[in-house]
Amino acid sequence: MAVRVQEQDFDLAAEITGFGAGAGAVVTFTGIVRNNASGNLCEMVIEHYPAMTKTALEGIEAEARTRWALSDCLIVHRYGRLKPDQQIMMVATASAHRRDAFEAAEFLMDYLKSRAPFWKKEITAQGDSWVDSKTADEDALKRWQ
Amino acid sequence: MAVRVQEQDFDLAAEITGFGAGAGAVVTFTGIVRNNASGNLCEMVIEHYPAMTKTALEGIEAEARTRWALSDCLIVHRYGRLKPDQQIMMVATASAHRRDAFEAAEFLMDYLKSRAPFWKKEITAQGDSWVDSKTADEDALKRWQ
Amino acid sequence: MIDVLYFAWVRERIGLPREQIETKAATVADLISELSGREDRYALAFSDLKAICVAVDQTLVSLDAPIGNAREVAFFPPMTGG
Amino acid sequence: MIDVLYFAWVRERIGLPREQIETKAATVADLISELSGREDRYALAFSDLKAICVAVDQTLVSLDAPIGNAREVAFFPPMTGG
Repeated sequence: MAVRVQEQDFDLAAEITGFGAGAGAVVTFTGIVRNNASGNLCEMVIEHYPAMTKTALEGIEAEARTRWALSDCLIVHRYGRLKPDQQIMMVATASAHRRDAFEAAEFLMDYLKSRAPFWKKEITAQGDSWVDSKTADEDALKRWQ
Repeated sequence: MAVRVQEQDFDLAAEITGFGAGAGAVVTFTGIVRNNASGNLCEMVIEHYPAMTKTALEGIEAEARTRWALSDCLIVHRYGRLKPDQQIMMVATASAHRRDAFEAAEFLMDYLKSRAPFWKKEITAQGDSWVDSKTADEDALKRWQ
Repeated sequence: MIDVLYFAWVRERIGLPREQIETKAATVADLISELSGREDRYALAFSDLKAICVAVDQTLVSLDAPIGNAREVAFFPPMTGG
Repeated sequence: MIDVLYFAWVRERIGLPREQIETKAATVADLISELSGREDRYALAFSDLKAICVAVDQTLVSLDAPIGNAREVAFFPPMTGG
């Protein structure tokens, strides 16, 4: 079980080597910087609230562990300046059963999207803009309530 | 897009290097041989129907691609003799949106479990037994119908 | 002549992985009846039809499916992949 | 004295990431009113309260939450992690 917030990149393969030993099912999710609709994204800047971030992620992870039988769980989230196609974050879940591993990973992602103190800003040659939160992301949380 | 059926092991990291370039969301599922309830599993033998397997997997993958907007999709399934903690199979999905990637991966797994021609046999010092299909696995398909 | 294939415990009960059969069976169910009438090992393998799946020319079908000009019929228990 | 922190466009509109404030505000909403009365940049940052989230001592709370003996109040737009 681990939560990490870091500026540097991560290696999915290294992260899940030995992950969830003895589990039958391992699910991973990797979030990657996509270009914007105009295709002119130079950078994505991710700001966070250092004093709160790790605690918030640990709280989300702890909640997932009370809901599903997980033999392992990992959240890694980056901050700082990222280019298109670079990795932003990952979660991994391990369980005896595939449904638990899938649901827990989706739960973690849904909460990370709108309950962990990160903010994304898109930098383009035409200017900067903060990424708006999506109604769909807020709606996604209702599934777990 | 690819489907592979093979006896040798696979390397998740290598499989998803460059996978779904340009996508925002990548989900992977890895199935691993678990020990049985008695803890005496020596080997898991996976039999398959070579003339049908690849076609069946390609059909399941094609169906997933009609239902979700996937920029990439991969299924790797092993056959032969496996030890506890060895990898059995994996799927990976890439999409612009996390929900599509998650749902498609769950769909692939649900269909692989009971519509792809693989059969598992547990070998123990006390004897061999074919793994029974689970009602829960058949029920899981109803979600997609 | 069609190829008839058996997998997993169906193969073990019948005692062979495949055989060529000369049959006039119109449907899969007819073919099962014909095989079951041959020898006990077939009757045993097909004793619980709820536990039998079938593919005609590598496509899953129901037990009442026609065989037509199929070249290959395969019998096996419910699949347990993944 | 409490530390007041601002993030993302709230930080940009107010023009600083954090400051120390002497306040008698009982609730977060009181603190927002007090800040908004100071200068236009605060009033602008807090002009749409539906777009403002708040954490008191690193815990998300609603705008009517009491401040009590909190040491840190943070204002920011809806989060966009993941």
